Parts: sequence; C-alpha cells; structure tokens
Amino acid sequence: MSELTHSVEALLFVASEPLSVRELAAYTDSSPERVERALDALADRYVEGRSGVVLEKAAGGWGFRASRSAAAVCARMVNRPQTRGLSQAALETLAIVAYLGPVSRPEIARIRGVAADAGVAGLLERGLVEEAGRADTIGNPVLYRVTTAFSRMFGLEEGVASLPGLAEFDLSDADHEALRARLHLVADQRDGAA
Amino acid sequence: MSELTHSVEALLFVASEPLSVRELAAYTDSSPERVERALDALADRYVEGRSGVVLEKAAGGWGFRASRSAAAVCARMVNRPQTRGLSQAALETLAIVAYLGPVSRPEIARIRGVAADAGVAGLLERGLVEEAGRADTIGNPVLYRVTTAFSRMFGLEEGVASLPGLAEFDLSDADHEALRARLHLVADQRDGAA
Amino acid sequence: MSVGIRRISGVTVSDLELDLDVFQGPFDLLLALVMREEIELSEVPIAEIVVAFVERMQERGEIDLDSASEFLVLIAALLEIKVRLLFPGEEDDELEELTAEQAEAELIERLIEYRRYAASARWLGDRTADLRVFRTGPAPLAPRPDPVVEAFSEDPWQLHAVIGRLLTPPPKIDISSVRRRLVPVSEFLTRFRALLRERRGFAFEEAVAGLDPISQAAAFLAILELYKAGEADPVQDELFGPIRVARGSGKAAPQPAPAETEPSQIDRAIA
Repeated sequence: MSELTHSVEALLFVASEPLSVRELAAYTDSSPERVERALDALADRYVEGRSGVVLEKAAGGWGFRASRSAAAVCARMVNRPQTRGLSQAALETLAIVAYLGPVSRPEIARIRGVAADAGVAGLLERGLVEEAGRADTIGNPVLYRVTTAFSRMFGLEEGVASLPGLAEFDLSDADHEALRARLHLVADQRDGAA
Repeated sequence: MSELTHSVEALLFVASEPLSVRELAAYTDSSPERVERALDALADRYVEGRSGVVLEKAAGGWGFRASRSAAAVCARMVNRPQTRGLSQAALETLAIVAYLGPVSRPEIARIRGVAADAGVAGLLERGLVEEAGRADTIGNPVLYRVTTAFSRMFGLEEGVASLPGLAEFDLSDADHEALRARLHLVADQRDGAA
Repeated sequence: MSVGIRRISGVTVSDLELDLDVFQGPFDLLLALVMREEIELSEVPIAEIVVAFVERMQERGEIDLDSASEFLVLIAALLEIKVRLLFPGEEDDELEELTAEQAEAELIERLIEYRRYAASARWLGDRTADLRVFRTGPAPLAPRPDPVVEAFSEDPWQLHAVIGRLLTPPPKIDISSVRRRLVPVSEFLTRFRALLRERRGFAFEEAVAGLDPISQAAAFLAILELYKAGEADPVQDELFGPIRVARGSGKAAPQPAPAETEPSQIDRAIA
C-alpha cells in the first residue's frame, strides 16, 4: 500500500468524526482523486467478513466502524454498567453547582482552588449538569445548573430544594450570596495555607 | 482470521483507552490465552511499515495508534499535539507527578523551588495529568497523577511502572561527592588564601 | 543507562559574583560560609542575590534554563532555612531549628532531589521526539451508550459533606502565625501622631521597646511615612546610634519615588 493510503488509514483511525475526501486531501496535501483511490484500496481491505473493522461512507464523510459480527460485543463494552462512581473532583463540582448554581466554570475553579477544570465536561456528558445562560461578568462565561437526571440520581424529590441544609454553617438555604461569599473566603484562606 | 480476532480488533478500535487482556477476555467471553493469540495475529497485521495504524502495548493494555510515517499528518488534524512544545519546566513538573503522584502542587513547588500553578494547569489542559482527590494536609490541596494518555504519549507499556527507576537519574557517587565538596572546597580555598 | 547528568562544576550559578554589604564573592562561597556559620544568614539580603542573578542573565542576553532552575531551587531552600532561623521554636515540627550541619545536608539533599527530577524530565523530553498520535475520544461510527442515570444511586449527604469541607477554613495554627505577622503600619502612624501632639519629640528605641522585630520594622516604616508628610523629623547622629524623632515642620519632604509607599501598600507588604 502507498504511503498516502497509510496516511488516510491513520487519519480515519485517529479522527473522532467521519472525514470528507476534501478534508483528507487537505491533511495529506494531495488531490481528491488520489485520496479516492486510497479509499478504494482501504475499502477493499476493511470489508465485512475480512476484518473486524469496516470502512464506511457515512453522512459527513468516511469513517471506520465495527463489523456486523463484532457489533454485539462492542455494544456490550460501550453499555457496560457504570460501576465507577463519581470521582472526588466530579462530586465537588456537582456539589458547588447544586448548592450555588447557576454558576460559571471560572467560579467553580476559584472555589475548588484548581486552575483548570475537567469536571464540568464529564458532568455535561453524563447529563448531570446543563447550561443555564451566561453570566454578566467579564467574558460572559457560561453558567451551569444541575439537571432533573441529577435529582433522580440523588433521590431529591424537590430538586435542589431537597438538598441537606447548611444550618450548621449558619447559612440559610435560600441565601446564595452568603454561601458564595463564604466559599470564596475559605478558598482564599486555603490558598494562603497550602 | 478468526471471529475472536475480528471482535478484539473491533473492541480495540471502538474503545477510547487501551484495553487489557483481562478486559478483552471478559467482553469476548473467552480465555486470556485465546485473546493473546488473537492479539499476536493483529500485531502482525498492524505493524510499522505494513499499515498506517499500529497495534501497541501501552498503559497496561493494548491500543491502536498512527504509524510513525503517518504521525506527522495526523498531528496536523489532532487539535492539540499534546507533547509538542513542552518546556523544560513542564517536563520537570510532569516527571515529578509521574514518579511521586498522587502529589499536590505545594509538594511539586517544594522540589522545583517555584510555584507550580501554571505548570500544572498547562498539563491538565493537555490531558497529561488529572486530579486524584485531595490530600489530608493543611488546606487539603488537590492531588494530581499522570493520565493514560501520558503513558501512551511517552510509549510506556505498563504505565508509570515502565518508567526507569529514579535511582538511574541519581548523581554518580563521584558527582555526589563533587557536589558535597563544592561547598566545602570554596570555603577551604578562601581559608587557605587568608 | 546514560541519562546525561549535567556537569557539576562551571554552572553559572557557582560563577555568580555577588557584591553585598555583608559579602563580596561568588554565590557558592557565600553558601559555604553561611553553612559554616561564618556569615549570619539572617543578615544576607536574599532579594539582592536574586537581583544580581537576574542582572547577570540580562547581561548575557540569554537565559540558561538549567542554571536558572538550579538557582531557584537553591534560593528557595535558602529562604526556607532563613525563615526557620528568624522564627525559631515554632510549634510546627517542620520548622524546628537547624544546626549548620543539618542546614547544609538539607541544601545538598534539595539539589540532589531536584537534579534527579530534572534528569528524568530530560529522559521524558527525549521521548517526545517519537510522535505518538491516537484517538482519545469515542470512535466516530461506534454505538453510543444510552445516557441512563441510575435513580437513587447516590446519597445526597455526599454533596453535603463535600460542600461542608469547602466551607471549613483551614486549621487555626496558621491563622495565629499569620496574625503575628499582620502588623499594620497605620496603627503606628496613629500612635506616633498622638505622641507628637503631646510632646515635641520622642526616642524611637523607647517607643518600640519590647516589640518583636517585625513590629519594630512596621514602626520604622511609620516614621518614614511621617517624615515624608513633614509631620516628623527623625535624627540619627551616628550609624546604629539612637534615633530621636522630633515634631516636623509640616512641609512635605522631597519624594524621590512618589506614591510608592501608600500606607495600605505597606500594610500589605508587611503582612
């Protein structure tokens, strides 16, 4: 197989989306015609019955998928029960969004004392938080709140109103500003101590 | 090729992280020995020079990656070539997290003599380190460890266990002695001159 | 395995020539003398050493990252040791007093530890030449998982525990030591103004007798503030002699660097 064929093969393996002939031609610095020929060669190799991975033309372009014979096994892996619970980072982010939301990523990062946050993306993917407009502060960061799926997961019948109260911290359940102020204050103190 | 080989091929393609022999055996309902044989067959097919995609042992499991000849083209597409342009400072921080992780920013700062905030944030963004809970020490700093992507990126077959022992980086006895003597010597010389 | 340990001698750090009040010579020699207690570390102005190092790097017009990193490790260790010398007997075990031998051993240990990781970083750096590209997300045409969330699978008190910890300030030990260092200059401004209203002048040493060194420093800054504003006129006849503070003429003193010493800024600096 030609080097171009190898490059197209690798691109399609590494990409998270199907790639069009035009995109493949751009990445490999070659003509659409040559890319088409490379795709033909690959389609010959990656075909049902001969390989567990099959080259297919889909909506947005070309991509590999699991063969029909292997589909059931792959579905088993993808749908495996999520045994891993929430990580410490995810739980903290979730608690802040639940008690303080709607809240922005920069504010979550500031309260947690972590420079960059990976937590929100994971929680969005799991459907536990969702976007809730934008803040009026500099840069207009996106705000997040918890979802009904979150309430189901934690068994909160009235949503965030059913969260355990914060009375022992002298905070009333409704007073978000007092909670916000306290979280920021403690975050600053931790920053100084660590 | 056997149906098991096709299933293993498809699983490794669909998964977003390397899969261990044990995991592959569980998903395919077969013995580790048979999975090993299937992997051997695949490794023979997906090998440098013969394919644009290479099957490689990484981070304690098996995964596909772009072949060396196709890597540069693929790096163009991947929006963050994670190891490109890592500064010496970033590499030092990475080394400390790899060997000592889970480790906190204050601990990294103690070893390097400078604040670790920016360095760690950059590595988080590149997906080379991730959070790993909080320490029980004052201020409860967040702990960090290296990711699976780190092990794949640096070609570590068994993850951090494949790193060379720290002792290999120690100064030789002679260098050690020279360092110790360096402080004394200069003072002695001055005493001699005085 | 050869990992390319850097040469020990001839690094820029050891060549750094210093010209301080307490010491003239190479940085290495200063370290050695400090370790042998021939020079009081408490009298070594670490900021000036840093400035000297930065100036030298600028002169060379290039930044040698290796020696800059090593310098940072040494200076950080030196600072920490100096802090321990200045604040002996803190309740914290880690801050116990150091003997000269211990300080030296620790400094060397720090350098060795740092070099170990610097060398492993170079090992990692060499491996980045081999570009490994793979997919980290889901495959494009793969079956997608059903976004099922198990109902009642998590305990809401977990959230309470986590937010509770984020609401709990760090332990008191630190607050006490911070408070000791929080010496507002403004307090001394008020006190000295009151003194100067009652009397024509006072002796600085008497006014600050019994105070800890940091409070004395804050008091001295307050005197400088009053002098700048023309409210006080401090006189010192000889070096290290007593300072007599007289009531000022009311005319502001000439200011070489304006607005650099707002009282609030000084408060922050002292804190």
